[in-house]
Amino acid sequence: MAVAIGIRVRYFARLREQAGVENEALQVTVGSTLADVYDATRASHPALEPDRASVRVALNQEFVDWATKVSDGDEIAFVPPVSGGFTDAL
Amino acid sequence: MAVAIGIRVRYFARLREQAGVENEALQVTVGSTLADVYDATRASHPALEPDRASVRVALNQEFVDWATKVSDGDEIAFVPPVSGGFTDAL
Amino acid sequence: MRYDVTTGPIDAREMEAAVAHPGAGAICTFTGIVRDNSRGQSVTHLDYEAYAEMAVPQMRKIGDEIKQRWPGARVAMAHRTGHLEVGETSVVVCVSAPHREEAIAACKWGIDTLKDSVPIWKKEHAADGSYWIEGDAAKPVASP
Amino acid sequence: MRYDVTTGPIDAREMEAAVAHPGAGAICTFTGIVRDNSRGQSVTHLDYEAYAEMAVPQMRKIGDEIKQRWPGARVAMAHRTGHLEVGETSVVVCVSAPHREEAIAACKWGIDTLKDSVPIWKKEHAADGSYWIEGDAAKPVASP
Repeated sequence: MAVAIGIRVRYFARLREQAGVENEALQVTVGSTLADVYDATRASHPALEPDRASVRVALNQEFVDWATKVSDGDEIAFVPPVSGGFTDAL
Repeated sequence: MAVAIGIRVRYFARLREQAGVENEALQVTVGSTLADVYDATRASHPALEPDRASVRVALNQEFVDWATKVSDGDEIAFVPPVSGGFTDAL
Repeated sequence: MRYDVTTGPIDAREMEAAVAHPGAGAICTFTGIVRDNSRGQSVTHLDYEAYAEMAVPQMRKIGDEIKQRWPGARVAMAHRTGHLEVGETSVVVCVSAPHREEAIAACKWGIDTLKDSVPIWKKEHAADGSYWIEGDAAKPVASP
Repeated sequence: MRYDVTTGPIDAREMEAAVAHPGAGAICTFTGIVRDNSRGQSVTHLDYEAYAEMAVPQMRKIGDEIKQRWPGARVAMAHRTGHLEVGETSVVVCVSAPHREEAIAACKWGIDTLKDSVPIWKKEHAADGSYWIEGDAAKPVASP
């Protein structure tokens, strides 16, 4: 049986405008990755950027990769590239 | 017949302290080079830096080389290296 | 060390005072200013938006990394958000160090890394419309 | 463009205002400060001496060269002379440019070239005596 966990999703800049909301509470199944969460948000916000490769994701204020699994109470942020691009300098 | 010309010599920083004067008027013979002038000042100021290679010379506020000849009314400055050394950047 | 994301004006002098100390022989201060043109178009104003809860810790990471790479360096960084007019300061990175080479290199690395990794976005309002500036891309704003 | 050799305090803010203009997206300001130590010795104070009639034109040459190398750059330079205490500003080089890479590179080149070619000398008063600093050499002052 898939158990639901609660997360909060935030959108910034161009993605915020596309989503039409700044943040929202979501229920996802245990074992969901950030990629799964993004796909779910695209279903409810069709204007959201279709090319996930051009989106960065932060989990609890740290940039992570899309395969990372979410936990109950996590804060997830979907963000576009910053003005300098985005590097792995840090 | 060697004709005398009048020049003004200025000393800065360590060389000023060694010369014991800030500046002085000198008479030198026509055709004198800056090297000749430095040798003459060393004769009258024995404490002056003996190694001319470690001294820079400016003629009328421009750095020049020691073979340059002086003219009547010239301002000559003998200066030590600056804090960054001295390069030919300019 | 001071790291700020603020809607008010940035005081670079206060930041320089914060990094100054008797062992610092050099301070390098980079100031980013809203320019009147971009992409060949005249710019009227900008809006900056930050993920502030993340931006400040990212700035702190950059500062910590600078102190690792350039021992003795002290760092202050500030970025303004909201509406900015041409001529207003958007970002300041200020580094003190014992010697000038270190202060300049660390300041340059600091502003480059801030631009690349701190979640703050720029919306440019120009003669040809409004755009989000994302790396080399300018993406039109759907509903400005 | 402003080039000063002065016995009074240097106002870096006024210099930044002098180079700012609506096309300048970046200002890089280098500030040199009297450090409390040098050559492993504690420093009490410094004296700077300039050949001012030559130093100001040399600064102007550096500024002109910067404008050649980095089109659109604007430059201000000031060096203080006389007695300076630890913590006081001895030199400021301030460059504005359309973009940050240019402003930082030009500022770095400006301070490096100033230190190498502008006739201003530093006498360091330290725990172990007084020295003229000439490149890598510290030459004891005969009669301090």
